[in-house]
Amino acid sequence: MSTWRIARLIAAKDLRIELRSRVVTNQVLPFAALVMVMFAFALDNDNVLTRVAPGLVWLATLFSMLVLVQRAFAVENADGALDALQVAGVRPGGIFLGKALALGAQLAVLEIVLLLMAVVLYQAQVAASGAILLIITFVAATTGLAFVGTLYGGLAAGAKGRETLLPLLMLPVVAPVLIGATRATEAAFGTNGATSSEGWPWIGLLTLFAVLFGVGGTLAFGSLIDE
Amino acid sequence: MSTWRIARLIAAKDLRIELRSRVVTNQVLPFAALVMVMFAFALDNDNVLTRVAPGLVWLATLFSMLVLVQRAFAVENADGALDALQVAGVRPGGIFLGKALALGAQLAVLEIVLLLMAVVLYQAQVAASGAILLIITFVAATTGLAFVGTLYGGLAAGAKGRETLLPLLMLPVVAPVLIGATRATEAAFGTNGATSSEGWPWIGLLTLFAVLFGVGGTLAFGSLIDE
Amino acid sequence: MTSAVPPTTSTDTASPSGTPGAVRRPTGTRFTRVLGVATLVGMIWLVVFGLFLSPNDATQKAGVRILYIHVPSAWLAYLAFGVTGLSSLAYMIKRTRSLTWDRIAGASAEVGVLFMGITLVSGSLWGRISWGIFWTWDSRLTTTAFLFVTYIGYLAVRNLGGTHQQRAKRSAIIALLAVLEVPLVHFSVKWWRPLHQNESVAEGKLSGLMLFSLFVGIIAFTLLYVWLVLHRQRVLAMEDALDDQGLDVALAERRAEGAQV
Amino acid sequence: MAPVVHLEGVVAVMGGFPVLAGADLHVERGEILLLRGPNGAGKTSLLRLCAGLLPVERGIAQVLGCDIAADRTAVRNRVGLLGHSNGLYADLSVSDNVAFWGATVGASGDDVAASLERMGLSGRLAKVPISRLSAGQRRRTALACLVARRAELWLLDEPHAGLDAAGRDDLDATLRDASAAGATVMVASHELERAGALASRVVEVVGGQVRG
Amino acid sequence: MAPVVHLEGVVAVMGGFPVLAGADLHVERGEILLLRGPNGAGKTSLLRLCAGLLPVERGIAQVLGCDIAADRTAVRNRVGLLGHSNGLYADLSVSDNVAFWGATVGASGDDVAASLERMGLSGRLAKVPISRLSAGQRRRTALACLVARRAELWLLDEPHAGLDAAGRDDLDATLRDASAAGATVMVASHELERAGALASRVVEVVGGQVRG
Ligand code: HEM
Ligand SMILES: Nc1ncnc2c1ncn2[C@@H]1O[C@H](COP(=O)(O)OP(=O)(O)OP(=O)(O)O)[C@@H](O)[C@H]1O
Ligand SMILES: Nc1ncnc2c1ncn2[C@@H]1O[C@H](COP(=O)(O)OP(=O)(O)OP(=O)(O)O)[C@@H](O)[C@H]1O
Ligand SMILES: [Mg+2]
Ligand SMILES: [Mg+2]
Repeated sequence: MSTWRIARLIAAKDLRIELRSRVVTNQVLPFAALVMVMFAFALDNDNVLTRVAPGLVWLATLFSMLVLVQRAFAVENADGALDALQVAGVRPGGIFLGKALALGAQLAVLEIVLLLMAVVLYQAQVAASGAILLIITFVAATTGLAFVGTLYGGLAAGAKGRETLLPLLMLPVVAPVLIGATRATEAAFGTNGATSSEGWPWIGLLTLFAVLFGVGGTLAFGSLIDE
Repeated sequence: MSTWRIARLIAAKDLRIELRSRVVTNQVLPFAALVMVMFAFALDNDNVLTRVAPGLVWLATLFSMLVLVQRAFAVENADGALDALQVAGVRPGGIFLGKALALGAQLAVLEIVLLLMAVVLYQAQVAASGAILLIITFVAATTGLAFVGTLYGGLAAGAKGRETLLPLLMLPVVAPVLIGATRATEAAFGTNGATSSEGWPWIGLLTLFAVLFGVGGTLAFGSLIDE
Repeated sequence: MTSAVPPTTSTDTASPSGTPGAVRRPTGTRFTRVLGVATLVGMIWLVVFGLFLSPNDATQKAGVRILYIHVPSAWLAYLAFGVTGLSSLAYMIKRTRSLTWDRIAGASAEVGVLFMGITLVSGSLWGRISWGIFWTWDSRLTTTAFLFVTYIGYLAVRNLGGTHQQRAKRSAIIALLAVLEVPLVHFSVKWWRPLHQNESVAEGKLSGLMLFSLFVGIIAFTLLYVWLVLHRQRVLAMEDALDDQGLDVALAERRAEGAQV
Repeated sequence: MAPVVHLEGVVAVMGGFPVLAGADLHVERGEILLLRGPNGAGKTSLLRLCAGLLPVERGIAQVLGCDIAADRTAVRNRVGLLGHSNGLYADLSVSDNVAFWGATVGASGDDVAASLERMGLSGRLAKVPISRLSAGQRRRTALACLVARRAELWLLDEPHAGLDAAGRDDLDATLRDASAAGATVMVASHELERAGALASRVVEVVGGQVRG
Repeated sequence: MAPVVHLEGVVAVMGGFPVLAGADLHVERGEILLLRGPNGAGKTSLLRLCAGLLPVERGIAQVLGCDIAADRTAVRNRVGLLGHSNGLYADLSVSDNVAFWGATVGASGDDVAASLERMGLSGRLAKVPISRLSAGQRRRTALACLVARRAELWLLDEPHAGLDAAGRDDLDATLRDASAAGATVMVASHELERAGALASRVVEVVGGQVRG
């Protein structure tokens, strides 16, 4: 079966599981929202907030993402489904793309919510010119994150004590995304007088990152997951 | 068997598991460290950092704590040990105290590391007078967090999609601790010209909080965990 | 043998609506209908006083009129959470244990969340008017937000499943812990350096007519609260009753399963 | 003398489904009772109910003289349950696990050593972490934990599954000794020849009800 | 014609422990082979190795003509494995699970329906999520997934455990049909009477070694 059909199959399965268990909708979203609130309160120090709003959006995304990835692979590991997938000869590339697809979809929803919150809670304003920039940033960053998340999620899935190994593996790698996305978003928001033109170089970084991990993952996933 | 002996037994067991699996030492600590660094990245914005250092220390503690609590109950749930504990007639109060004890010990280690990092990374200085204040804050806050974490960890342990229900339940409740600890720490660090005398009222809040959840948990844990 | 129902079992013998027959009954009674009318009247009064009779504020101009929703909803939310706490306590005490208390707690929490929501919205609107922003990280606003989320969490816990008894016990404990946050919100203005108004009503900073309008608001909201809780409580009772009814059907099927073999 | 287990019209519910639909059961002290029946009949549910893990929705339920319908925690610590899952800590060694579970019920060090011996785990395996054991070796460890408890009522859910020939013989001997010593044993199993030979009485569970 | 399984002095290691210590095995097409042996002998390891899940450390290992010592992924998709765990998604219904696993190997909708039928899951149960099934009902679902796959080599690890009388008969019939249709079957089991009657040949695994 073609890698792409496999990917669709896996993604559909993951999204159906979410549909049945409603874990993301009922719990991860509220969690993300809370993270924003906590940040805001912990950092509430004469108008620091608006200045760091973009950074916070992405930090919150990252933390919620950890939970998402964990969940995505807990599902595969709970009853040895990952082994079964391998025995079934499902192309690892397909598994990778499929899970990344499902993860990306969930991340997208998450980010939109967080962004709206940032606008409301932190009075972040989107400069008209920045709108396109913002959208592209989000697409690029989300793709990148979905790929990294899946890649390392799969890696941690095999290891014991995975619930804690995962963050360790992932955070350092996504740091570039964090920075890139933050700067680009700042540019879009016009934070600290950043102009949207400053944003574009970062988009480059984000895209590069996404492509890199997309290709890398599709090729390497097989040797990562099978223990 | 007396509640207290049970507590010691459970705590010893949890710490031995940690000793064998080294999950906290090898994974949670680095994670916490990473979180601090990430903050530094995301907020790297003309000397915001030193000003918000105390808040960040506590935020990082909270997020790492989520991982710790999850791990603490994953261990009990993986193979139905929680049921077995109930059938064995182990006093729920004992289970609660025991797991809180082990969690507290791990948190303490974590916080010390984070605090040192804050001093190094964010150039936070401890005012001489603040030293005692700081220590008491940490003791009070840690106790409180350990109790809350165990209480809600136990509650979420039974539920499906627990890895995500936990944060939702826990974060709003620990918010007071976050606030209290942050302000008290600010006072100790003398951040924004806060003087350590301002810190003491917060200690009161923290202690009250710890006592409340300690007593509540010991009494109510039974009905929370049994499904 | 289904009829063998010792009082110790978790089918709800305490409330009259525990019997399946109750399901066909409407949730209204004469009392609630009277109450409903009273509420309506109260609301009309509130509109009249709040929007027309009460004077503009010196600094806040017409914006002050939000006060008549904002403050009553906030205080009634407190009351609702208080009631949740008390009836949870009543459930926890063996002598008064009954699922009716649990349902009152649940209903009251639902209404409380609704009112706290109104407070948040009206507050942010007011904020936009008088501070020029929807939201700020002022201590009261934040603690209010936390309180709001806490009770959403409480409602989530109510839906964790298990028997009615388990649900009741679990949520009762959470409620007793959650209610402790209310004073935190109330005194937050004292404890932190806020932007938000602090005790202005209690210290009588309001002109006579304003104060009266506020009281009208409080009375109207109280009536609304009682009316809503009564109805929700009965609906919940019926849901529980429905579960029991469904169980009888399921039992028949389950036994039939045996017959086939 | 009061019966060890006395159920009348017991109904138990999980997720809205009546796992037990009016079970009647009467077990005397010293019996070895075999619960047989099709998949999904309610055997596991019945055992969990007797262990006080599953709340009684309706009916009369007494175990070891305690009314578990009123308070299902009352009977705990006097019963021992071996469920489908083993209740072991994967990171701890075999002996650590047995020692821990023994300690929770105040068993002596000798009891622990004896039960390890009994299940043939006293050799190299004693120091191996559970996560490195085979399925059957885990099952043996779980059994050792149970043996160390010296319960008055033993509840075993498919105890033979996964055990090798020697293990099965050890198990049967252990159960016979226990019942000879006055303990009561309830075994749910699909291996009718084997368990049938062990049991002093057989009842059939079907559709959440108990027959015979 | 090439043998289905051909192992010579195969050594496999898990966590530094030699789970297989020189296994020699030769299985022809259409055989139903029973692997017996004490707990911890290496039966599960042997099956996992044949499924390409366990790397070959030393020795010659060919399955369905592929050299799995060189590339253990080669054989995948042509073998079917039922391990100690079921590999099911707890939140999905029985039919969703079987449909998914069927689809991964391109099985038709009819195959899926047929295998559900075969394992007696086509009634009320088909729409029930796995998390609400009994142990045996889960095992049946896992078997249904396996049946839907129509593998050339069936590897089953204690397939009878947890199944009720009817389920066991269904299973045995299925395996006989499969081998009659030219598939090869390897079963690891401790239920010697039952599995013995099913098998065309029995080999004993001891201390990570096999002869036969
Ligand atoms: C989202 C924004 C706001 C929230 C969440 C909020 C929340 C609350 C709460 C919870 C109370 C009840 C306090 C107590 O008695 O314990 C309250 C009271 C009050 N609020 Fe707000 N508020 C908000 C915005 C505002 C604004 C913008 C104003 C006016 C400029 C305002 C004026 C008042 C006044 C006058 C009281 C009565 C104070 C007293 O006498 O206790 N609030 N608010
Ligand atoms: N992850 C692991 N790490 C190290 N050793 C292991 C691991 N898993 C199993 N072993 C060891 O490998 C040996 C063989 O295990 P295997 O599961 O193949 O036995 P088995 O024949 O299936 O036993 P059973 O009949 O109990 O299922 C056992 O002695 C076990 O201790
Ligand atoms: N969590 C649950 N929610 C709803 N129904 C459940 C749940 N667990 C089990 N059931 C149902 O309860 C019934 C009895 O389950 P139980 O595990 O007691 O059966 P069993 O006799 O042990 O079967 P087996 O022989 O397969 O172990 C089954 O029909 C199952 O579908
Ligand atoms: Mg069972
Ligand atoms: Mg095995």
